[in-house]
Amino acid sequence: MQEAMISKAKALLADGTVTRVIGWKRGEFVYDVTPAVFESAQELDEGFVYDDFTAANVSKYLIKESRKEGKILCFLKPCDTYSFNQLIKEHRIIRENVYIVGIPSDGKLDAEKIKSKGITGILSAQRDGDTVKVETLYGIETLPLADAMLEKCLSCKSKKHVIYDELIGEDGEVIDSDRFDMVEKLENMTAEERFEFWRSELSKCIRCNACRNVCPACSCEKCVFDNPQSGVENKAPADSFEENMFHIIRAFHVAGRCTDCGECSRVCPQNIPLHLLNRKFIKDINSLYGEYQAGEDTTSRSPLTNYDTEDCEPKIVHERGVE
Amino acid sequence: MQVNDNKDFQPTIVAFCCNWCSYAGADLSGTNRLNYPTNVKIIRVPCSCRVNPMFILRAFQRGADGVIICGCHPGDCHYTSGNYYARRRMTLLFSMLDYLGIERDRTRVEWVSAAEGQKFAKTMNEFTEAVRKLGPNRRLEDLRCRKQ
Amino acid sequence: MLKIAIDSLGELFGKIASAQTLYIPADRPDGEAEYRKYEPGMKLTGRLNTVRSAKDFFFPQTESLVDFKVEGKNIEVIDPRKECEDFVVFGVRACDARSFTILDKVFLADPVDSYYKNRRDHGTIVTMACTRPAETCFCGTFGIDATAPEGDAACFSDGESIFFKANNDKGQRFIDSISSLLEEGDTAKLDEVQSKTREILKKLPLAALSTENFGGDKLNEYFNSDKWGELSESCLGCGTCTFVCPTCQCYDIKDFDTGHGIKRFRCWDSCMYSDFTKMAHGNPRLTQLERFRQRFMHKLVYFPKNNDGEFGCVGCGRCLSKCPISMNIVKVMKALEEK
Amino acid sequence: MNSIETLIPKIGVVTDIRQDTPDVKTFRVVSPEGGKLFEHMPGQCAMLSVPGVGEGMFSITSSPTNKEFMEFSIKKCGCLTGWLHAMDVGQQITVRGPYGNHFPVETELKGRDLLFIAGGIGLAPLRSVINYVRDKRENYGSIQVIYGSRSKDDLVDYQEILDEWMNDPGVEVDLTIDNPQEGWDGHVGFVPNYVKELAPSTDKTVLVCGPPIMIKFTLAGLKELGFTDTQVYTTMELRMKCAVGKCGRCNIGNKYVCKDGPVFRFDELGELPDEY
Repeated sequence: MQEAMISKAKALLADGTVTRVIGWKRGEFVYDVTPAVFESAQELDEGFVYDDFTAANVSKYLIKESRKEGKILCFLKPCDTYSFNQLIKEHRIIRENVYIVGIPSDGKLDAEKIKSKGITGILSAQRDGDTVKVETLYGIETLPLADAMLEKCLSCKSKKHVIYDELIGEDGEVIDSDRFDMVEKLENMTAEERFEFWRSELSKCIRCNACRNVCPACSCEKCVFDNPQSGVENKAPADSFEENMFHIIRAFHVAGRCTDCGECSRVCPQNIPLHLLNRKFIKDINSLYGEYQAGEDTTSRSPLTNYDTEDCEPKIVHERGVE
Repeated sequence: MQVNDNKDFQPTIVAFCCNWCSYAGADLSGTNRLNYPTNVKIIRVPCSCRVNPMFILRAFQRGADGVIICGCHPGDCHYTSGNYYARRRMTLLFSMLDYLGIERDRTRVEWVSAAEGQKFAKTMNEFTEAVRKLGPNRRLEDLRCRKQ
Repeated sequence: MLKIAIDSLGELFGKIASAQTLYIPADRPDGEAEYRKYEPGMKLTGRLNTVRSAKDFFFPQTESLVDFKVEGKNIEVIDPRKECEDFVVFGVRACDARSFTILDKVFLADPVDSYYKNRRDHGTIVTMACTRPAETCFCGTFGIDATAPEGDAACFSDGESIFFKANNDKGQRFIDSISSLLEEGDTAKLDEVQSKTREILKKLPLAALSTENFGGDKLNEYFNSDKWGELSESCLGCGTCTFVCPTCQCYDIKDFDTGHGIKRFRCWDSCMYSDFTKMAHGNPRLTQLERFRQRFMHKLVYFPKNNDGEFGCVGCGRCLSKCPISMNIVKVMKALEEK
Repeated sequence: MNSIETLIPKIGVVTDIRQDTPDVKTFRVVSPEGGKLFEHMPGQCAMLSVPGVGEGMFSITSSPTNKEFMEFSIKKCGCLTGWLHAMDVGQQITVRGPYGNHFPVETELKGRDLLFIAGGIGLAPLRSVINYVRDKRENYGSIQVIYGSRSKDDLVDYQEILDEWMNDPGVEVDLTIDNPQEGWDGHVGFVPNYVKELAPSTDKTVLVCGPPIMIKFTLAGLKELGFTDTQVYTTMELRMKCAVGKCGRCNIGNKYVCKDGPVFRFDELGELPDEY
């Protein structure tokens, strides 16, 4: 796949279709790839990589990149295309300046997750069917694929590209995923248990803003939490209230726009399952206002900028589920 | 005045009232000399859809034990559709608060028209009583703001 | 050397915790480790290091500086400082132990930061030698020996026992306080473990990384390097690297109105944030390039220039594993060195 | 706790507020018991704050030789300064300091002919030095002040300049405003050009302060006249929070403006990266 992508990129650079390519660049280890812009065949040969660790969603970079001189080529995985489409819908990306090549993805690995299984000194990692073979400083370890795969890939919602100019490989289908299972599990807990669950998760927050800054839906020029005039500016979670507030408001602000790309949970240095907040909103929207997948198209009205006179009353929250 | 059944707790209630219906409803309940708890603090907003989720959280941060949003009945919005948007927003927000384990009886939306002074007083009495039963807000409070 | 059997660690922790607050690195359900206040039954983690460093005990993310009561035109200043209680941080790695040398140079320099000093005076750092360094480790680059950590007292494990060594008076007092549980032991097996660890350290992927091309004399050369654009282009401007870093110490001072007074507190801040240097009339660092450059110039050039060549990095590798886009100080050093 | 803590401020009482220009006010601050809160040297700064509003670094504009009070000339440009401008006499504020280095009035500047060049609110930090050397006249050579502003109304401390400095035989004052104005018969033009026109002697030691663009062109002008970097001092301002060289934001290269500055000689600045 990597070779096919490099030759595609070289061809598009050579015939002048694009002037730049955004992709991923090799790092020091097997897993530390960095999103990067390549401008020549030589740069592509030196550093371009597409492998089991190129999980980063490059859509958000295109807000800035599509405003630069010349057209840029981007390689988008199926989940990335939803983010891209949503950004088109929100008029954040200039579509004419981007050439999209859709690429398949069969799930990405998560070095942090491998490490959390007690594996240290990772030198290489190879997928082999349902297992991953990890070569370390201390010998070879084998672990089940599910123990090494990113959470967001384990509950993949779609292998289908919703926007592209060209595809490498076959397009996939929307998957009937089990992504709401954990949300449901939480809903079935008692309020007390839910409170304990979220306190123990959100109290880990160090307010590094990685979730916000990586989120393709968080593209405000100035975040309310960075604005001293907003009255809610806070740089650090000085009280448990502020931990709650930041994550509630952030999830609410992307509700109806979040494509469930899972980047927030991927980048969280404290492994807070932030996607469970977003998925709660998605699940509620689906069940209360009809199925809706953000980023699927560029024209429909999002559920929170829309209404129906027959909508349910807020007291539905009081009437259903576990107290 | 509300009956104090051996519990000293007097909850602080913040009521966001739409200028056109509910605020007038509150006014009417006052001119009709109907009683509702004095610790219901009314904040007048131009429309129920003016209520940002942040307002509700901040009310809890600053000492509210319950937050109620009152607006025109669906279909009667002064701005045609504001309360329809508010309805969706508040449904999702309350659902999220519930998901985080915040007691669901601390939040409520009620549609109160300018003519429903009676309903306003009744709603406030009921809501205050529900919140009183829950006790002080501890799950969504800011310890720094707690009165010493 | 005095030692205790690993099986008896619970007893040891119980004894320490009976006299003062004890924090040990323990496992979290998500497989990461974090420092936790010791409670009976708690086990030492198997992970090499914690997500948040030991810096947090001495320079917490938020802390109250001063309180005010305002009445009309009058202000009352309330000093909230209290003498800190004694505490022990156990199991600190060599890299984090060195971070205190760096933090001390900032906070204990004139004028002394009394908040930090208070905790330093009352905290005992007990380090633990590494036996299984990770691929992200590069403490050797900064002259740190992971097999012989600094700190007030150091511990060494040979797989069966933990050996203790005092590095200063405070460390000796700590060892004396637990000596009833310790016994004299033979270090033959420990020596073997240590030499094996040293062999691994030599083979680490980043073992060849050196600071020889860095330091105060590179100020203008590196500041004006054309590499910064490429290095910073995908930086998200988040604060992950800063907040997991054991040596980052920049902070912000903020006021919070509680409704019955004003609390002035300080909290960690990040030079990666867009408003870090913003003032009423403008911002000298308008782009992420400048902010990104500041962080690495500070660690590799400015800090050594002001502190006799001491670098502002200890090679703990946290930013290498935690950066959302995997851009880090190692990549920066390698890129700047390229001619 | 008995260690000295500089992050905990003292209370200051504002005893006088003077409207200097439409957007500059000068505040007189004393301790609640009367008298100065602390001693300082010319060019040093203090952190003023209103709890709940903010804290900011301001240069102390009164001379250290003034034993009764301190003064701060503050331009309204943000949240805190807006609040200060709106307050009344008798208001308490918090003050901590003094911070930073100072103009070398007791060393390098001693015995020298001094040339002060200021633009707009840039006179504020220099006023402290000017009054200091006027009070210790015997220690210094000639004193020349070149000061310019947008208009006559924007000249800070204009009354003091007219009443005291211009009547002081030992001080030469040259004023200029950017554009012609009714009731102004003095010089019209930008400060850098006026400096070139006046062509002061290159024996003088120069202290310059003003907007960055003015400093830039003034320095270029001084070089044309034959001045060198080592003869020229300026005072800087960047975002500051702690004022004790620890919070890490006011650095230019390895120097912290709050601790190593705010006063820099131009040859020192030349060695630092251009990030201010």
